[in-house]
Amino acid sequence: MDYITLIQLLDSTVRLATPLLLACLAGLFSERAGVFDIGLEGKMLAAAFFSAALASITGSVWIGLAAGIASSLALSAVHGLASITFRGNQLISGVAINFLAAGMTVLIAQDWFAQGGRTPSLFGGARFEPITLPFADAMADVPIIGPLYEELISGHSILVYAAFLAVPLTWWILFRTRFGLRLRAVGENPAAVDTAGVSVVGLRYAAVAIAGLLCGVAGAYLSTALQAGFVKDMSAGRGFIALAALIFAKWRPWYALWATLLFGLFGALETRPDVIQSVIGIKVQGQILSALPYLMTVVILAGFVGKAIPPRAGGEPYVKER
Amino acid sequence: EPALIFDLGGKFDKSFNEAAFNGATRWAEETGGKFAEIEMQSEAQREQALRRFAESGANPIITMGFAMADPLSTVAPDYPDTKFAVVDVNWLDLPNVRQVSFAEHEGSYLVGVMAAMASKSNTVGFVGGMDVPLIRHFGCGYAQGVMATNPDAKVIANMTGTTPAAWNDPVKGSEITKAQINQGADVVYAAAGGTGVGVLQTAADEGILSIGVDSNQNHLHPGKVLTSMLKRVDVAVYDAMMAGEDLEVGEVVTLGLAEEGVGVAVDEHNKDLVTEEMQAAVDEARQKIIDGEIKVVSYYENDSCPALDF
Amino acid sequence: MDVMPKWAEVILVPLISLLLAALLSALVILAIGEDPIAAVTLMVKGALGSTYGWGYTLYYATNFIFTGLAVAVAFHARLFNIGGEGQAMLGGLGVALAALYIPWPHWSLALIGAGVMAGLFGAVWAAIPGWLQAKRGSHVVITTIMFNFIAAALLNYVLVNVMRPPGSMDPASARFPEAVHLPTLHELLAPLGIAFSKSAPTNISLLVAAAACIVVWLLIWRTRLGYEIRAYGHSQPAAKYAGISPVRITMVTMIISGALAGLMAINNVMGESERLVLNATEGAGFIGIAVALMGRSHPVGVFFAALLFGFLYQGGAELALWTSIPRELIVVIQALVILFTGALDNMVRMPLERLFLMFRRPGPPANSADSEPKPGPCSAQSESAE
Amino acid sequence: MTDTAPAIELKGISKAFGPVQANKDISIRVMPGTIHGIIGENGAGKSTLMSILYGFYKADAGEIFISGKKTDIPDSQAAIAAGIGMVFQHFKLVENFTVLENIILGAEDGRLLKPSLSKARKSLISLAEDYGLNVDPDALIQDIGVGMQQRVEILKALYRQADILILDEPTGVLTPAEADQLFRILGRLRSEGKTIILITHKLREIMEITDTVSVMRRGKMTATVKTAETSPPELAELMVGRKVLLRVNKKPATPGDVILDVKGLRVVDGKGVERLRGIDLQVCAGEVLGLAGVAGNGQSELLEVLGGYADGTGNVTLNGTPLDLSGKKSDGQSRRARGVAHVPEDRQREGLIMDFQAWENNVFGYHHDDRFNSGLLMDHAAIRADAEDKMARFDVRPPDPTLAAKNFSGGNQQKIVLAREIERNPDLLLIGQPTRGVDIGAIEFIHEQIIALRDQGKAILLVSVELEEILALSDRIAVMFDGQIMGERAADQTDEKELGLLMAGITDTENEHSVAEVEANLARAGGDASKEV
Ligand SMILES: Nc1ncnc2c1ncn2[C@@H]1O[C@H](COP(=O)(O)OP(=O)(O)OP(=O)(O)O)[C@@H](O)[C@H]1O
Ligand SMILES: Nc1ncnc2c1ncn2[C@@H]1O[C@H](COP(=O)(O)OP(=O)(O)OP(=O)(O)O)[C@@H](O)[C@H]1O
Ligand SMILES: [Mg+2]
Ligand SMILES: [Mg+2]
Repeated sequence: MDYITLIQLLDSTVRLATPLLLACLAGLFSERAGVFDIGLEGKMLAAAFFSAALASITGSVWIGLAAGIASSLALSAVHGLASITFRGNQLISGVAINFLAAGMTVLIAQDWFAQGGRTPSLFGGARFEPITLPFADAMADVPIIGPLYEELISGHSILVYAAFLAVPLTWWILFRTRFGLRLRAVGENPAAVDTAGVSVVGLRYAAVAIAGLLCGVAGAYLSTALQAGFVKDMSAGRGFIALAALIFAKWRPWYALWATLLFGLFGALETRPDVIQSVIGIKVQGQILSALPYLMTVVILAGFVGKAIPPRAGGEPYVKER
Repeated sequence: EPALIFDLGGKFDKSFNEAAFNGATRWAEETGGKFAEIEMQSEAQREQALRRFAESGANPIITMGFAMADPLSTVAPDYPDTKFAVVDVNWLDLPNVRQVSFAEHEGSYLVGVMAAMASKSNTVGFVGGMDVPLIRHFGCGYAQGVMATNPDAKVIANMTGTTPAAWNDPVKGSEITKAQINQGADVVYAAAGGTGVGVLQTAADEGILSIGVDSNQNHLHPGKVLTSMLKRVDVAVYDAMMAGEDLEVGEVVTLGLAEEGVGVAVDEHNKDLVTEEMQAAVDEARQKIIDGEIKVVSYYENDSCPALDF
Repeated sequence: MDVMPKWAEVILVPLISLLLAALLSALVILAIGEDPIAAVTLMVKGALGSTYGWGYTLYYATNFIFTGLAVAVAFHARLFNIGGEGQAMLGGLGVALAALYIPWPHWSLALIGAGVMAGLFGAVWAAIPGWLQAKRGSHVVITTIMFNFIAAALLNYVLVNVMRPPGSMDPASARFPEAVHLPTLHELLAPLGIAFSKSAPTNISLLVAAAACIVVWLLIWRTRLGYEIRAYGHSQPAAKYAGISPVRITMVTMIISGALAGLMAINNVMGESERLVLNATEGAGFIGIAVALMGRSHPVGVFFAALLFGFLYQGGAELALWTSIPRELIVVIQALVILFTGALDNMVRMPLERLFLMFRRPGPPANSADSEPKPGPCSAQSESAE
Repeated sequence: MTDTAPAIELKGISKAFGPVQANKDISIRVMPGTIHGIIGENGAGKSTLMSILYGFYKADAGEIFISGKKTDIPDSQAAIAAGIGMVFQHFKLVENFTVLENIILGAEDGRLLKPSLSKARKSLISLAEDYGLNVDPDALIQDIGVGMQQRVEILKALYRQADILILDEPTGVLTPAEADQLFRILGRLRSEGKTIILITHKLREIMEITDTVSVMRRGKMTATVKTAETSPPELAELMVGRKVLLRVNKKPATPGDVILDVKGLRVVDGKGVERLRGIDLQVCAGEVLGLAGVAGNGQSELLEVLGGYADGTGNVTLNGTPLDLSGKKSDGQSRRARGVAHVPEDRQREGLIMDFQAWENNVFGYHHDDRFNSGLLMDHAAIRADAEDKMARFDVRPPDPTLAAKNFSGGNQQKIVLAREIERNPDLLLIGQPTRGVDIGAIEFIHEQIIALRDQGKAILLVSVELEEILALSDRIAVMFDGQIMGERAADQTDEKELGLLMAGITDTENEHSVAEVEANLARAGGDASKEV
């Protein structure tokens, strides 16, 4: 495998990892605050639809993004209502949200656009275009770092950069701010937060809302940056992979980055059987190739990652009096 | 009143089922008639839908997809007075069923010829949806067309996945396309349902040519879609509905190039891409296939492809 | 401490929740310009109005009972088995191998043989994640998700490259021989003089599913193993104190869970399609999660939740047949049912409890000492399995 | 004092949890600068009342006056604003946070943590100096002992400048030395004019430090008296509603054969730290060996390895036959088969499945016994009958076997465990913290049962952090420090002072030792006691 292939592979990795990363960080906020969220998939899907739909109608991708985030937030509110206010089962609520998004997006798409659950294709300002970073063209010919900069670092949509910046930001919020301290505390021992005079409900809603925001961006990225429009079920299980990455990352922001990049790399490798063949020397059969990312995950999980301890109050509604 | 049963992809899959829907709609518009329809949600519904429509007196009942063969062979004998038509099936032996199949490999061969001629890099791509024999069948014809035109060409083939999600993952389709571009491909042929949307989009974005499938998809990215491999399911459905209760059953119809059941789409969106030379080569190949001078091998013949290794 | 009588908890709360879900669904139907009353009538008539409708409702329910039980058993040990889908796929493979390659003299023997194979294959597919969790600490949630994908790839490989009859377009196995045909409800009930629709796919697997409910109930609440599973699920330190081996419980529970999911294949593969097709499970493994959660991990609850989902599937099919309502509406209705009966049930329960309390207050002031007895074993915990 | 307004006045407080009336029309006045004790049986409503004052629960009815002013306390924030601080019975700390983080949680100075942390660090140092409350600000809560954790809770309240401090059963988890120090601090705070409410089950503490005391029973306030004008027997009677024996009545022991013989027992924990560093001890039939020590010095590990659920190395024999210390034959069930019964230190975590009903808990660990099974299935009728019988004999209240364990009060939960283990007629009973958090009435009963078992000729190994309890029940006393036995004394030839020094790792008990020296030693032992009960 030559250098440029490696760069291309990593470039693909970055694109594939971005929605996973955003969804994973979404899950991180929510679960760190003690609210499990298997509805990442549904929120991402809803956002993918609404951002494409509004971008298509208004011609502005930014309005689309806002709409995507709003729809994801609305589903977050449902999750919050069920799991925080009414202390319902967080897993069921997540399952319901996934179904709701899967059905609703197509239903509304059909009602609005009559294109069989799709949005029209997006053009021009209705899409996030790749950004060419300064000097990218000039640097392209510089050996080693030229291609690295031009191919891998430059040329992504703004949401990719936002997603990667979200990692240090998440870390900073969680570990360097008052809000982060409280948020982590509420996921570990809500009673401690409550008796310290801080609202458990408020914190958990805030966390769930941040999760909604990030899932909204993830969905918008799928349909308005990676793609130019919505296709039904286009999240294609990425919410679940993000969840797996979250556990893999032991609920930590930097680990989340590495975990999602790893998943992204597996996904990228799947599209390059020639690379795999050149590395291991034999042609990998098609179905094995499809299963490869998942097999690798299991192997790595079993081989190198110790026990992941979730936030202690995770999944449990905070009940003071029964 | 005729009835139409779509396959699991749903009637708006932008290809196979949608073509059927378009045919039926055309019939309805032209005749003012109405037709019953259902999109499959589960395997068990296949037989259910057949029976329910048969019992309700629908005639003919047109069904889409090879997966209907099995249910049809149990249901059709129970309703000898009802006429059925099934698309993509040709191996049943039932007196009240009309079986229509398409020579997709022949149509794919032709787009392969065009791809090979349009390619400057001598590398072309194929993106399949879920890894099933039908899709390999498409890819196999394509590869044969490419290799026959340019023996030095390389065909890169990828499948999107092994679950039904592979039909609706444009993001992955897009990524596969980019991977193929990185390997030098400058024409890609997508036979991947909703995933193909991502393939065509990325090809257009990256400035290479793409080839659509089933319906005419040239208009999706005018000037950037080289052509589409047409599979005239719409015509088959339209004809069946037109025939109505007079539908000729008990026969197996294979619609190939000769019958114009498959073909390549040339219209105002891609006419600038199709050179005269290309057109001539396509016409020649078509004629040779019709005449039997060129034999395009079907993947089904011995579950393997002479030009491509899956 | 129960505020409400048991009947209110078991019947009233779900009923009101269901009504709320129905109400919201009606609004959705209205919003897309259709008539909700007609739609509901169609669904009810289509799913429950004939033996034909029942036949399909029960067929789907049978699938969901198996996968629901699978998830429920694992929940009792606090294991969240999301892998029902993959385990059921593997079960299908087991059934197909048994049905195709062994010459069975009679369907009853074939049922036993195929059932064993289905259970075995499903069990193996669950045992690996179980083992990884017990021994390597790999989270069972991730590994079972991964195993779903791996199962799909494996099945794809087997059907496309190995089991597909040569020349067939369909990535499916050959049809099973006539000898392994399972009697349908029609054939079972005919000798009793009961006319049941001939064309519905419900078959003897329904009885197996019902029996599985009873067996699971016995297992969980009547056997030592079940006692240990529940103890482990409620408190791992306590289980350790009592000498209950975590490794053993994790493995055994996952094996039982996987076997139950695998068993689903005798219904859909052996009973209905009589051959193995790709995607034979159609998400029943995931519905099983909702069924188990809604059924509060109790076999009786699972049974009724499975029926409810069977009704939604069949009613939805009828809706799709006779109206132009998109099939996704059914998905939305399912979502609302899951949401209201499963996650928002407290929205109904809390005001109801207050209502019941109002009628109770005038009684003698109670202390913890004279509180109500807890309900029976049915009140097992189901929440939060992770 | 009549002219000043009471620091706290509650009027007509009522609170119901569902059908349970936890507080009924409670009124109470606490004057500023005093320590007010509250006693009452388990479940009497003490914690509930204080939680209402702290805004954790909302009262159904009633009013709260702080310094004479009517104050609404809808949440803890309001309580903190009103100058109230509370140390809960079950600490409200975030286990994987540092001490400092726990202290500033909810009382941060700005949006960013850094300034808050450095400010808190400074004031922590000065608070520590002022009150002798030394803690390592950077230690994780899960790594420090309960005593330390309690200091953190007190510091939390002081950091928030509380004038009113509520302590709910603060001494339940402390050693005598720690308790003494706590009381010194409370005295200091009182002298500074702060008001303190102290909930405890220990009458000695009430008598020692409080100015006034209130007694609660079944959700009602039954009496409030000046401490100086009452006596322990009177308080006990007010509490339980009958006369209580405050001493353990026992005959001298008549020890028989050696039942348990432990030689060179070592245990290494998951982190590779050696928790038991060569333990030698013997327990004979018909005697109680008391094991004293500060929590975290290896007693828990000793019980666990003897109970079969931790691995160890060494030579242990039971009735002369070796006991496996690791492997297949070393688990709870094989121990029980060998006649070892075990009342674990933490009944809620280990001894019971809180969501199981009492009858199910009644066979926990013995569920493989033939008499509880018929064939493949468990014999529920037999188990229930057995449970009813045990509950009647151990006076578990309410005697309802279908009630979930979590719905019994602490004392009654303990009786359920005790009944299960004692009624097995074991050769050896391992028993940890038998009366932690249990009220006087129940303590009396539990002590009687232990002595009765001894008198039947059984061997009993008792672990308790209550020196008083150790002294009252044991025939011989061994003291553990840092994974070793520091010394052994006959119960009637030693006293709290001598044992206290041994517990601090000081063997030459003849000489005088400075408080600082003892504290330093204790801190060392407590510091690496990451494992707490
Ligand atoms: N959060 C709660 N939800 C429901 N009921 C509760 C709750 N907390 C306490 N109770 C009930 O209120 C009663 C009073 O409990 P409380 O904890 O105040 O007693 P206590 O006097 O502190 O007992 P202890 O000595 O065991 O600490 C109990 O009998 C219990 O049934
Ligand atoms: N959230 C709750 N819901 C129901 N009952 C509760 C709750 N919290 C406490 N109780 C009950 O209140 C009573 C006393 O409560 P509390 O928690 O103060 O004591 P405990 O922890 O059970 O016992 P101990 O005081 O011995 O530690 C017990 O019956 C307990 O089961
Ligand atoms: Mg209390
Ligand atoms: Mg208590």
